[in-house]
Amino acid sequence: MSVITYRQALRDTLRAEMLRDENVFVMGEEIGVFEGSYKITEGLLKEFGEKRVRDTPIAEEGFVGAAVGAAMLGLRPVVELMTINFSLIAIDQIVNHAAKIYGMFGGQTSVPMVIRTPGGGGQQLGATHSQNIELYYSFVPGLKVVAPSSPADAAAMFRAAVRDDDPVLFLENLGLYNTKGEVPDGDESVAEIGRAKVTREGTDITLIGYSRMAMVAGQVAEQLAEQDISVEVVDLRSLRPLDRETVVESVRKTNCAVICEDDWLTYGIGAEIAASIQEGAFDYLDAPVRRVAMAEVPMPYAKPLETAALPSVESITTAVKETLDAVGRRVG
Amino acid sequence: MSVITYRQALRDTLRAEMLRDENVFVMGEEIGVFEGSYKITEGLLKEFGEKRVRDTPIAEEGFVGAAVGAAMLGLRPVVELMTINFSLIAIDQIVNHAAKIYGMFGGQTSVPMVIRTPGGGGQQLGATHSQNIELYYSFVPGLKVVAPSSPADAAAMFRAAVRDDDPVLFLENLGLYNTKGEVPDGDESVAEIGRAKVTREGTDITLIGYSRMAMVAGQVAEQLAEQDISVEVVDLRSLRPLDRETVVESVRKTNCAVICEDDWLTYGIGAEIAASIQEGAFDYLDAPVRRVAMAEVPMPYAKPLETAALPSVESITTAVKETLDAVGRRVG
Amino acid sequence: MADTAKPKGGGTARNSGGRRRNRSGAAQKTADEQPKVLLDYYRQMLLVRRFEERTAQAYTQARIGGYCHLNLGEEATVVGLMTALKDEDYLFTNYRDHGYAIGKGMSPRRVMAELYGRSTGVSKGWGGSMHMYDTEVRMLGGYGIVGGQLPLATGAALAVSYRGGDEVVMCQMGDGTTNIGAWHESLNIAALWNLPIVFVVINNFTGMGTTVDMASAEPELHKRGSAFRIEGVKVDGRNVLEVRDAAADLVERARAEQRPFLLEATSYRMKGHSVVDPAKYRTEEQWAEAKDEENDPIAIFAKQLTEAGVLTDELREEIAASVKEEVADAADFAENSPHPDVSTLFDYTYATPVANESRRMPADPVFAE
Amino acid sequence: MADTAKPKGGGTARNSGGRRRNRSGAAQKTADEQPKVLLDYYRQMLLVRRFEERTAQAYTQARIGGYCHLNLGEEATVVGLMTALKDEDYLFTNYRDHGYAIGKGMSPRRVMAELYGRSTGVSKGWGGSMHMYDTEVRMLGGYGIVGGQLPLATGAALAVSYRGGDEVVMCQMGDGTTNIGAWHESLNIAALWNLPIVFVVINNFTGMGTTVDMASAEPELHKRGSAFRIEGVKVDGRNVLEVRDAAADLVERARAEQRPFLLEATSYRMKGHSVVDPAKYRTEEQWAEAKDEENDPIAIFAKQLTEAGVLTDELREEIAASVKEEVADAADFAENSPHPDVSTLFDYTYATPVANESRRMPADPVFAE
Ligand SMILES: Cc1ncc(C[n+]2csc(CCOP(=O)(O)OP(=O)(O)O)c2C)c(N)n1
Ligand SMILES: Cc1ncc(C[n+]2csc(CCOP(=O)(O)OP(=O)(O)O)c2C)c(N)n1
Ligand SMILES: [Mg+2]
Ligand SMILES: [Mg+2]
Repeated sequence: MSVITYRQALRDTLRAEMLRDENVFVMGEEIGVFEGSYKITEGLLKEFGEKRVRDTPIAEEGFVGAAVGAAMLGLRPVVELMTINFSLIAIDQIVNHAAKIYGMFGGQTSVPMVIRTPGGGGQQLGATHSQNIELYYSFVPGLKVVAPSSPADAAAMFRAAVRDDDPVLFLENLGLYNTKGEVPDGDESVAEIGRAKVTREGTDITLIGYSRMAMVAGQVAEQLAEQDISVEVVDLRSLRPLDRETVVESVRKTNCAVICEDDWLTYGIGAEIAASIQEGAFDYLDAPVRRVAMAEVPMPYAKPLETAALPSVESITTAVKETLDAVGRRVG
Repeated sequence: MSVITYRQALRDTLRAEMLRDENVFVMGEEIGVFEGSYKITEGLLKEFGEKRVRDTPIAEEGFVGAAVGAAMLGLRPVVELMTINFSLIAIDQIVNHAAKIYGMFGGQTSVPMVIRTPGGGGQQLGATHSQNIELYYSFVPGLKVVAPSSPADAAAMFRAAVRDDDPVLFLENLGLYNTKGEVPDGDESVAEIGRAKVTREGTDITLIGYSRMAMVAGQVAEQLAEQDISVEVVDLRSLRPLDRETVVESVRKTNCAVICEDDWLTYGIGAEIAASIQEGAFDYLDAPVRRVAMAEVPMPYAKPLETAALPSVESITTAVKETLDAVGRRVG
Repeated sequence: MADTAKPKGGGTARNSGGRRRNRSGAAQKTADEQPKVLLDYYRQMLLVRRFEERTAQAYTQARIGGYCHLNLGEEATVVGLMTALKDEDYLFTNYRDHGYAIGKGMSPRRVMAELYGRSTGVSKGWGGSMHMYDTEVRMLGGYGIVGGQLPLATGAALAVSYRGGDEVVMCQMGDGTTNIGAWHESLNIAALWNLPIVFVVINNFTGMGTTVDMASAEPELHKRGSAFRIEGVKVDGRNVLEVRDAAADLVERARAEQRPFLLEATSYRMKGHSVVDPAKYRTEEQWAEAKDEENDPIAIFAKQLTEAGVLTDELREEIAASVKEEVADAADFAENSPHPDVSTLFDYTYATPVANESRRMPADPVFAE
Repeated sequence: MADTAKPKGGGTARNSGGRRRNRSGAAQKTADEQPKVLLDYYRQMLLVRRFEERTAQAYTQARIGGYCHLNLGEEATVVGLMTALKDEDYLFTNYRDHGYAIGKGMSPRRVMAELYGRSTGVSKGWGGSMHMYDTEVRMLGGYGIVGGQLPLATGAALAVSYRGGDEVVMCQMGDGTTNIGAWHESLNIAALWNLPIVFVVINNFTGMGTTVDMASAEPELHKRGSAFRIEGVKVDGRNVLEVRDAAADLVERARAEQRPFLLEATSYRMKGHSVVDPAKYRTEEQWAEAKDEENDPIAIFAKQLTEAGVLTDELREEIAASVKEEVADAADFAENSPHPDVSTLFDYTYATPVANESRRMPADPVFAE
């Protein structure tokens, strides 16, 4: 076991996949000479050269589309989009092309590519640079969307994404890069896409998150344990396909649930989770499923406003406690 | 009262708004010389000239962004996007610019513009031309999204959209253009954005839709009435802001609900409706809220596949009856 | 068919017909070519013409649905371009793709079956008119999103270059497409990375109803490569040999020099933008132009071949009959092919199966019992 | 400040300093200008320099958050461009916008307050470094999405043209921005519709670490207007008077001729891409270039002015002191300004209030009691 950062886990795995398969190459803005805005590709240009570590012009539509085309011929591009906000420039190539080519042409050609991109607010980057729009991709049949929250998952799910023959949006988060976690030495495991994970068992309530919010959910559970509240944490891990069974199974046990997400509430990822829970665990639910999500505003720059707009350990804790109150199961 | 088509209602209202306010002008692909792909702008070039009816190059990002810029200076552009599928080329200008400019700059400049665009499947247009992605805009604070289902609403909501100082995505539907309905003669009413409407009262179950599916919901209700099933139909009309109260009030009365939508189910518009209902009417619900939505595939071209993939009067009827069964209230 | 159509080497003219009056040098040129090759071009052009006419008819009879854009009037361009490619070269086009599909080597039967939405279609009925695709013949798709094919084709050329391959990618588009961002990003990337690709603009002078002048600030479209130091060539798309020669030259240069080129071919769209468009917006002058025999590539080529003595009345009828039969056969094949079965609805969402894929039909609950 | 800075009429040189050795003609030129104007330029440039240095410092002290891109090294370009605009002209820029904000007439106090995220900031603390905006001075925003400002600025020019107004729009961007689709679509539309706009590319030879050669297939960026028949001019961005003259010329031509122009100004980015970027990727040669006094616009201009006898040691100190005070005052103002109140969180989502707007805080249930 080594304890390494999420960043390190990603970089190491990316490098290993490039060594394993010469069809794997990386492209994106500032990933070569600059070594990546968030340094995931540090050292790779030096090691692999320009052919396999390709700095692109600022032309998200062009280079994402080029990756799709290259994948159609059997290469396995790993594209970095500097942040998910900029994916909007490329979304036509992702939604109307990468996601469609396999089906629209009757299954003739698959599109084995990975789009790595971080979401995340809370860095005072303002309205256009703080969005969590994984919803846009999670909504689309033909795409797969994964959102690991720990270094070990980042590694195992990245392996899965690169080896999968479909286009995978691999969601990272600015707030996760420096977080640490245990990764088994010499681990070569390949995660199964489409599976959620109970990352902490509990009996009083189910708390659901993904990406950074799965980590925060763990922190909330940790704190509440001290107050004798037993929180079961479900990390969705895969947003498409979505593992409803694991979520619902947990809620059937705990009889109540809170979802935490850092996108906007209305139509956000949590809406589907809540809708699914009420369908799958209707007779088990003792209280409405609550959602804790970002306030519905363009994200302000000023720190106090940004902080207020974002979900936090405190606001999630409040929602958990209020839900437990509602079911008459409040401890302490 | 006149009975006119949805198309006619739109065209007449657009024309009237152009006559009323010379800051209102239309731009888009093929809206002038070609008179609009779906003929909403028929005759307008001849009447108003090139200045106010502006044919654009095929450059959705460029001309939608130009409309945003023109709106910043106080013009009131009405942009036509030929179908909502092509909005993906322009989405950065809509989501990162139109929706952000008011908030991001502290409320200095509003962006009074309307983006008119039809969604709709069922025309055998294939995977890239049959999508219902209003979700992408409904998710975004700073935008308003309306989706009228009748000619009268189309007119009254279009007036509201043009006169509103914020960017409004005005969702039309290929399947609605030729549908007819009553519009009061000389009507000048301006709808209130953010309000749903109970378009048919009923007591057994609440059936919720918007745009074309609100019309289809009405047809289902009509048919079920013959079987003595009393369906209350709620037309959402506005997707952002979303009028949860009207929906929940109805469900509190009927105690069960079905949502019909022609986008994909997972993360679709209906997810939020279901999530909201279970939050707002938890104690009133006798069965899970069911959703009838498109099968989660890239839309196939072949007619039998397309038909199978889309919700229909039949599939909605099935869901309604199964829900009534579940609550033990099945009539007949 | 595809093979003899390839412009491999010149060959000397074997026809004995005397050289006639020769305004443009075309007859001279024609006389230098192998009659077999020339007649094959002629046949291919006629095949596209009749195929598209049949398509229009089938559309009117509701055998074909969706949008449907024809190559009528663009036959010389289509055939000229396709003959400039080698079998191993790749092709990406826009939605106006039936002729290209056939020209690149798909069987008219399976193209027509695709139009009919049958499971025997090249895209198994999933694509329809706008989305002809066949890995076998390396036509990697017609695309319905304007400009969408450009980044893809650029990426295909990147893959060729990455592997040190010898193939060239051809990327077809319309004049209106040169105004969209994807054009700029793709040509820039192709030039920067020295990719073996030929971008081909079919300039039929109009988007749908919007003319080139209304849409392109530089209406000489082949000059727009200047922003990327990409050499551009313009050719008269009514003349199949000129198109072939210009295209073959650029394709071979792209192969040899490993860099992108730009070709503009002017053509006349004989009908509306799509089958359902009556093109009321066209001025009388524009209609006259589009209908003028002088702008009809088949009439032009037939005249050339006749003048050169390659095409006799007898041959003409023979070819007409054989084309007619081929088209009728294609339509029969399509008509008698099965519709895709609804049980296949979930077969092509993903290539790699994973857990929890949705296979829910509209009326199904989210949680099956 | 803004007023005297406008290049209204030439005025004769009043300084008595003799004309010295004059490599580039700059000293000659300098001698022909009004010392008051020249000194004002100098002061403005110095103000940008010191303001940005203070910004960097405040960032390090965590008074400023988010991304923060400085105009260090680009002072002559900034001031030259801003002096070419009239008060009524509009400006759109990218995120590297502090200098432009000040140059267009915003008070340094309110720009610094914006950086600090205070409610006294030009954007009330909602925008931050990348989003300076002030309707009053017609700077319609710094934008963080590369290329995002181009369609907007084009649309602003459309509004001017629609109304028959006399204003010109200036749209600033970086070299890397010429590779994105929005560039192409915007310039094409501006040219087609004859809009009064000057697109200005600040060529600092690099995007973040990616050089122009790596990103632009036509690295002579002013030539890229050719794809739209837009005239392009290149100017040395180190020289404030050259920038001003070139910009003023194009701005006035855009106004008179009602059509777009393109200006490229070369500059040296003295530091990393943003405050946090150590620019390790820069070669020694690149660093030497960026740090070279010969490339420092302020050093260059100071030398010119000194040689022309306009700038004396005394004046230099005087100006330095006044600039220092102004910057300190701005920082004090920012420091002592209030943070926006959390109660204002929902004030700027919509301009027209409508029913059912969400005002839910993260912990609130969807249905308030
Ligand atoms: C991104 C996008 N915008 C708009 C359309 C609608 N549309 C389909 S074809 C067309 C005109 C294209 O003109 P051109 O490129 O000249 O090709 P042509 O049809 O003349 O062959 C338009 C606007 C589309 N399919 N995709
Ligand atoms: C659409 C988009 N892609 C990527 C980025 C990230 N990004 C910010 S600045 C920058 C480099 C821009 O270079 P240039 O246009 O030359 O401007 P400079 O910073 O040199 O002034 C990049 C890639 C972005 N903000 N927006
Ligand atoms: Mg065309
Ligand atoms: Mg730069």
